[in-house]
Amino acid sequence: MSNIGLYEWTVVLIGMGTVFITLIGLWWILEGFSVVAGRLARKKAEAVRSADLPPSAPAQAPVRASAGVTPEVVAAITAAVAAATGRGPSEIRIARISPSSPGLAGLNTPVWGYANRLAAGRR
Amino acid sequence: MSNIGLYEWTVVLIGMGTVFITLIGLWWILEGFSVVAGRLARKKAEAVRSADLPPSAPAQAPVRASAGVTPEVVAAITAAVAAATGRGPSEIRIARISPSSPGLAGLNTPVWGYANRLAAGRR
Amino acid sequence: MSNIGLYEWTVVLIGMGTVFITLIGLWWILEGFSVVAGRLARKKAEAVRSADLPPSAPAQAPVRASAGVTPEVVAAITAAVAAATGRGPSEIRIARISPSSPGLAGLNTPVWGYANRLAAGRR
Amino acid sequence: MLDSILEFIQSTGFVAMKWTDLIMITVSCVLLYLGIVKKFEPLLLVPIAFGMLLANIPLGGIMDPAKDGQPGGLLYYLYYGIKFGIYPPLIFMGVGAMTDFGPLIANPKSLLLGAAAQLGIFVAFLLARALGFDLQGAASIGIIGGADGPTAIFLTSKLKPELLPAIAIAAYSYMALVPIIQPPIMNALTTKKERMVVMDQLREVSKAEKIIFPIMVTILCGLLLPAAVPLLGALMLGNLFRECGVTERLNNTAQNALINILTIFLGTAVGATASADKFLTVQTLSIVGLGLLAFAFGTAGGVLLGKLMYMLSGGKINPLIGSAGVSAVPMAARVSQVVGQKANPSNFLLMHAMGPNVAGVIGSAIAAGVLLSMLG
Amino acid sequence: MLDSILEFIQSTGFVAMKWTDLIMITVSCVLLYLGIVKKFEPLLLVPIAFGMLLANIPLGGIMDPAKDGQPGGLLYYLYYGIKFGIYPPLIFMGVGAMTDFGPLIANPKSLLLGAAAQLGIFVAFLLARALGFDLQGAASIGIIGGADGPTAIFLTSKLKPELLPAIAIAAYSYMALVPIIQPPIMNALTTKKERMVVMDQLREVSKAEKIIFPIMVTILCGLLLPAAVPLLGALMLGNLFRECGVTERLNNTAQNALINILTIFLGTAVGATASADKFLTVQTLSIVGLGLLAFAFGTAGGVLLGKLMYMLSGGKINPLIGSAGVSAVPMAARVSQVVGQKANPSNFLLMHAMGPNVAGVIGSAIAAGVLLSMLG
Amino acid sequence: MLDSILEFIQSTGFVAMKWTDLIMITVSCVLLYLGIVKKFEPLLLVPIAFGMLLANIPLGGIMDPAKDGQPGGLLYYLYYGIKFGIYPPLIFMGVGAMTDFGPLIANPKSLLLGAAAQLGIFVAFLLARALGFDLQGAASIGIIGGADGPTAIFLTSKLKPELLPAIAIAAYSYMALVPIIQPPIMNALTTKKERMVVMDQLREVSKAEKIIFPIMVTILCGLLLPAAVPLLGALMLGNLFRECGVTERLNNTAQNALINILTIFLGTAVGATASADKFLTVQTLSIVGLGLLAFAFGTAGGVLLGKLMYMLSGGKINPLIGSAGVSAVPMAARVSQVVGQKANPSNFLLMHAMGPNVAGVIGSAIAAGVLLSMLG
Ligand code: NA
Ligand code: NA
Ligand code: NA
Repeated sequence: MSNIGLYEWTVVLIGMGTVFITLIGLWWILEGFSVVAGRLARKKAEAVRSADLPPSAPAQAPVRASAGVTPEVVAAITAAVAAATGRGPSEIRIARISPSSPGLAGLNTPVWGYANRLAAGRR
Repeated sequence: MSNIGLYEWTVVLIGMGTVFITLIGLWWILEGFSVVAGRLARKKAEAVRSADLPPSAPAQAPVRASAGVTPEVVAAITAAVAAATGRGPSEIRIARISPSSPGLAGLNTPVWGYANRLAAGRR
Repeated sequence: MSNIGLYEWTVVLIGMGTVFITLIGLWWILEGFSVVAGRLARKKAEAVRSADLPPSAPAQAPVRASAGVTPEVVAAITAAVAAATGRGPSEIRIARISPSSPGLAGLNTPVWGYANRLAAGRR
Repeated sequence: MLDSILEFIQSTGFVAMKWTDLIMITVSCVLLYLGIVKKFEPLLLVPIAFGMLLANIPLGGIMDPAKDGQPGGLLYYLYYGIKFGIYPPLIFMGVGAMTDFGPLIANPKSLLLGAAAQLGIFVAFLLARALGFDLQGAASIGIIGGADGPTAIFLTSKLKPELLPAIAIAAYSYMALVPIIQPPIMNALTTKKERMVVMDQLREVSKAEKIIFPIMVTILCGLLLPAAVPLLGALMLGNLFRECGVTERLNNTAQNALINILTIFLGTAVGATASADKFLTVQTLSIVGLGLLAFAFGTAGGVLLGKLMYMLSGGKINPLIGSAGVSAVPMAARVSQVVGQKANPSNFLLMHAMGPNVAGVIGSAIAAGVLLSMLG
Repeated sequence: MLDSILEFIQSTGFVAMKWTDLIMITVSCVLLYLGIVKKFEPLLLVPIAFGMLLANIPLGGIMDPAKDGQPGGLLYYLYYGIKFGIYPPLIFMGVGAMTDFGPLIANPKSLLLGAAAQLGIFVAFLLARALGFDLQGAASIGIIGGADGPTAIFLTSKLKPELLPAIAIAAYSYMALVPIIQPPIMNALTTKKERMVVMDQLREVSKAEKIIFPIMVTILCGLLLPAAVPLLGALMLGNLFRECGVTERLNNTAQNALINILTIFLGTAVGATASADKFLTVQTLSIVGLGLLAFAFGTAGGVLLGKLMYMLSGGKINPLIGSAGVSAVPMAARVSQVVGQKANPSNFLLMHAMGPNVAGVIGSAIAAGVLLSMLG
Repeated sequence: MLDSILEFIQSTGFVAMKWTDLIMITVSCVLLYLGIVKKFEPLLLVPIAFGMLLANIPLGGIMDPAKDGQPGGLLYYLYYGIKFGIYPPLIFMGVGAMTDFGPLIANPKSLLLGAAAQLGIFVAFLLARALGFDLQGAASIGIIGGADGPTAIFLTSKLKPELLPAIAIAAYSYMALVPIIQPPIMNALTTKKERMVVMDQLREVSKAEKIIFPIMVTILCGLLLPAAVPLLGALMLGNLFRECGVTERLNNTAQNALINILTIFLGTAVGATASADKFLTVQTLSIVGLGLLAFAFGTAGGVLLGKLMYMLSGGKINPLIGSAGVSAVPMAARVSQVVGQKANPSNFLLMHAMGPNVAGVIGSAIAAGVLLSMLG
C-alpha cells in the first residue's frame, strides 16, 4: 500500500473533481435549455389559443414520414413495369421509391448530393 | 497595380488560352461523335425500313435500358405512383428500376461479384 | 533448360507436397466433422422418434430464415403502429423488420449495435 | 498537492485562452450556423467548421505535429491526405461517379461556355496580384472562381497551403450563394428577348459515347496539360465506373462510402489549418471579397459568350445557360432554369444548362492544371 | 535436396512452436468462443481474438516490424492507427453518430449520476498502484471502469501500450458481463421501496437543443480539459452529423462503413499486440481482477448518488438509474430497466436510465482526459 | 512572354511524348475494351487499365515518387498499400466474407482436387526458369496458375514487383477466359461416360461446422506453413465474419465498402506500375504465354486426379469437377456445370464443383506461401 502516496490521492481528487465540475457545468447549461424550451412551448401554445384553432397538428412533422409510399403503390408500379416490359412481375424488383423533392431543403445540397439526382431524372 | 506585370498577363493568356484550346478540341471531337451517332441512327432506320417495319425503336437504348425499361415505362410508373400517393408526378423520383435477373450479362463477373450470388442461391 | 536444376525440382516437390499434405490434413479433419455431424443427426432423429413425433422438421433451420416475417406480419405491424401513433397507415413506411432479439444474442450487442436501436425507437 | 492542483488548473483551456482563440471559436460557430441553418454546402462546411473549432481549443493539440517520438494529433495525421494531394482527386472520383456528362455530349458547344466562365479565375488572379498577394496566393484565390471545392483545395494545398481554410470556406460559401450572386448579373447582361429563348430538345446520347467520353477526355486533356492528370483523370475514372456498366460495385462505393469518408477527413483537416495567426488577417477579408468577384466575373464571362452564341446561332441559344459554366454543379444550372422560367414560364433550360455546368468542372480543372504547371 | 527439405521443415510453425504459443492460441480460441457463442461484444472480441491467433502462429510474422528495407506484417501496419491515436477517436465519431443524447438533455440531472459512476476508475487506479503497477499502468487499468472500449484503448495506447490487449479484452468482456455484475450490487445498495419508484415522463427535446448540445459540450469540456478534445470532439462531431439534419450522408458513413472498417483494423491490431511474453503474466490476471472491481465500484458510485438524489428529490428519482452511469451503452440502461421491473412490473426505467448511460460516456472521456493530462 | 508560352508548350504531353508512351496508352485502351466490352474481370481490369493510362501520360506525374520535400503522385501513395502487402490480404478478407465453404465441408475429398489443380503453378514455374526467368520471377509467373488475383499480386509484389502489371493482367484475363480455356482440355482428358456421372446430393452442413472451419484452417495451415498466414488468415477471418452470425456489420463492410475501396486502390496502383520500359518487353509476352500454360496444366491436373477418383470411387465422382480446382471462383465451377450438362442434360455439377473451386483458393494460397518462404 506504500505505493499510494499524496500524488495518487491528488490524481483521484483532480480526476473525480474535474469529472464532477465539468458535468455539473453541463447540467446547469442544460437546465437553461429546459427553461428556454419551456418558455417557447408556452408561447406557441398561447399563439395557438389566440388563433382559436384546435392544436391538433404536431408542431414539427417527423422527418422520415415524408415518403408516403404504400404497398398499393408498389403493386401499381410493379404492374406497370411488368406490363410495359413484358416480363412477369416477379422478375422485377423496385430498388427504392423516394419523393423527388425534399422541399427547399435541397436548395443548397452540394455537388454530390445533386448531380446524381439530376442525372437520374434524365435517364 | 504595379504587381501586374508581363508575367501575370502571360499566365492569364496561357490560362484562358489552354482552357479554350482544350475545350474546343473536345468540342470538335464530340461533334464527330454526333455525326457518327447520327449516321448509325440513319443506318438503323434504313435497315428497319428495308425490312418493312415501322422505325419505332430508338436508335440506341439508353444505358440502363439494358434492363428493358423504356421512358414509357418510367412514365407509367410515375403516373401510377402519383395517382396512388396523391402527389404531382414531379414530386416523385424513381431511384432505380432493375430487372431481378442480370441474365447472361453476369457471365464474367469476377470472384466477388459471383461468390456471393451463388452462396446466396444456396442458402 | 539448363536453368532447371536440383533446386527447381526441390521447389516443385516441396510445393506440391506441402499443398497436398496440408489439404489432406484438412480433408481428414473434415471427415471427422462428417462423422460427428452424422452422429448428432442420428441422435436427434432417435430423440424425435422416441417422442413419437414425425421427424418432419429439418434438423437445422436455415440461418437467414430466422426472420420469418410474412406480409401478414407486416400488415399487422403497420396497423399497430398506425393505431398507436394516430397516423394513417399510408404515412408509415416500415424500413425493415428484423427480429429484435436473436435469442440471448442481442443481450450483449456492443455499444454501436444497440445505441442506434434504442435511439431509433425513440424518434 | 495544492501545487499539483494549481498546475492542473494552469493546464485548462480557460487559463491558456487568448482572445484570438475566442474569436476563432466564434467564427467556427458562425460557420456551423451557416452550414446547418442556412444550409451553405453543409457536407463540407460542417466538418470544416468543426475542425476549426477543435483546432482552436487552446492546448487541445488535435493539430499538433508529432515530435520527439510523441505522436501528433488526429487532424495532423488526417491532414497528410491533403498535403500529399490524395483526398481531392479521390473525392473528384466520387464526383465523376455522380456526374452525367450526357447533356454535354449531346450539345458539345456547351464546352465553350464552360471555358468562358473560367474568366473569373484569371480576373481574380490579376486583382489579387494588384492587392499584393504573391503569384501562388493569387492563383489560389483565383481558383475560387472555378466554383469547385476539390479543385480549389488541391491547387491551394500545392501552391499556398496557409490560405487553405479561407479559400475553402470562400469557395464553398459562394457555391451555396450562387442563387443570390448570379441572377442580378444575368439579368443585367441580357435582354428579356434573349432570356425567353426556348432551346431545341437535346439528342439521345448512346451508351458507347458515354463510355468513350471519359477515356477520351483523359487522354486529350492529359496530353495537352499533364498537370491536370490527377484531378481530371480521377474525375473521369469515376465517371467511367458509372457509365461502363460493369463496375457497379466500384461506382457505388466511389460515390458513397469512399467520398463520404474522405469528405469527413478533408473537411476537418482543412478546418484545422485555420489557426488564428493565419486566419485572422486582412488577407482573409481580401479573399472573401476577391472570391465574390471571381464568381461574378465567371458568371459574366459565361453569359457574355452566351450572348455571342445567341447572335451567331440566330437566336437559337439562350445566353442564360452561359452562367452555368462556372460549375457549382448543379446549383448554377438550376439558377439558369429559374431565371429563364421567370422570363418565359414555358422555358425549361435545366438540361441545356447542365452541359455548360459539367463543362465548367472540366474547365476549372484545366485552369488549375495551368496554374499548377506555371506556378507550382 | 534433402537439405532443402529439412530446412523447409525447420521453417514450419510446428517445429518452431513453443508451449507459450500453444497457450496463446488456446486463449484466442477461448476468446473466440466467448465472442461467438457467449456473445461477449462479438464485434470487438472476434477481431481481437483472431488478431491474437494470427500473431501467435510461430514465424507467421503478421506483426513483425519493417526492417532492413523488408516490409513489416499486415497488423504491424494496421497498428499504426492505434499508435498514432487515429482509430479510437474516429470510432468514437461513429458512436456519437449512433447516440441519442435526447434523454440526457431532457433530464440533465442524469449528468451527476454519469459523474458518480466514474468512481470505479479511480478506485481501481488506487488498487492497481497498491498492487505495484506504475502510475501509467494503474491509470490504464482504472479506465476499464469507464466501460468504454475506444476510451480505454485510446488512453492505454498513450500511457502503457504493453497492457493494451489485456485491458481491451477486460473492458469489452466486462461490458458484456454487465447484466451479471451489476444486479447484485444494485439490489444490495437499494431498498425495495426505492427500486419501485416510477419516474415522471421525460419532456420533448427540440431539434435545436440536440444540435446545440454537441457543439456546447465540445467547447465547454474542451476548454475545461483540453486533453479530452480528441475523444469528446470526435464523439460530438459524429453526434452533430446525426442531429443537424443536413449531413445525412456523413452520418450514415460514420456509423456504418467507417466505424466498421476501423473496428476490424483496431480489433485485429489490438489482438496482435498480445504476445506471450506480455500477455501470459501475473499482471494480466491482476488486470482481470481489478477490472471487475472497477466495474463494481462504478456501479456502486452511481447507485449511491442515485440514493442521495432519491432522498433530496423526495423520492422522485429511482436510484437504479445510477448504475447506468458506468456507460456500457446501452447494456447498463437495460439492466436498470430489468432490475426496476422486477421490483415493480409497471416500471419503465429504460429511457430514464439512458440519460446517465450516455452521460457516463462523456464522464469517462473526461476522466481519461484528466489521466492523460496528469500522467501522459 | 513568347518565352513563357514556348516553355509552356514544351511542358505539354504532346511534345514530351515518346512512341512507347503512345503504345502504352493504346495498350490501356485495349485493356479497357477487354474489361468493358468483353467483360474480362472488369472490376479489376478497368482500374488496372485506367491506372496504366494515367501513369503513361507523359509528365502526368501520377506515379512520381516524393522527392526534395515535394509530395509524390496520387498512385505513388496508393502503391504503398501493395508494397507493404496491405491490400491483398484485406481484399482476401472480403473474398472470404463472400465465400461459402459449405460445399467443401460437405464433400472434403474436394480438397484433393483443389490440391491437384495447383500443378499448373509449378509447371509454369519450371517453364519460366527454362525460358531464363530468375527464381523469383518464375515463381511469380507460376502463381498465375493459382487463378487468384490477390494471391498473385501479393506474391509478385514481394518477389518480383517489376512483373506486377503483366502478371496481374494475365491472371485476371485468364480468369475471365476460363470458359474458353478449360472445356477443350476437359473434353480431351475425359470420356463421355465419365462426364455423364451424376453425383450424390451433398449433406447439410451445420452452422457450427461452418464456424469452426475457418478457425481450424487458420491454425492448421498457419502451423504447417507460416508464410501463408497473411493471406489465409485474412481469408478465414472474413469467412468467420460471415459465418459466426454475430458480426454481420463487419461481414457486410468487409465484402462491400472495404473490398471495393481497396480494389480501386489496388487496381489503379498496379496499373500505374506498367511503365513502358518494364512492360513493353519480351518478358511480358512470355508471361502471357506461360500464364496460359499454367491455367491449362492446372485444369489438367485437376481433371486427371478427378479421373483417378472416378476410378477409385467406382464411378461415383465426375472428373469434370476437378477442373474447378484451379479456383477462379465461381467461373471454373460454372464451366464444370456447363460441360457436364452438355454430356448429360440432367446433370447438375455446380455445387459439387464449388467444393474443389473454393479448395483451389486455399490451395493456391498455400502454394504462394511455399514459394514466398523458399524464395522470398
Ligand atoms: Na468551374
Ligand atoms: Na463510462
Ligand atoms: Na487456385
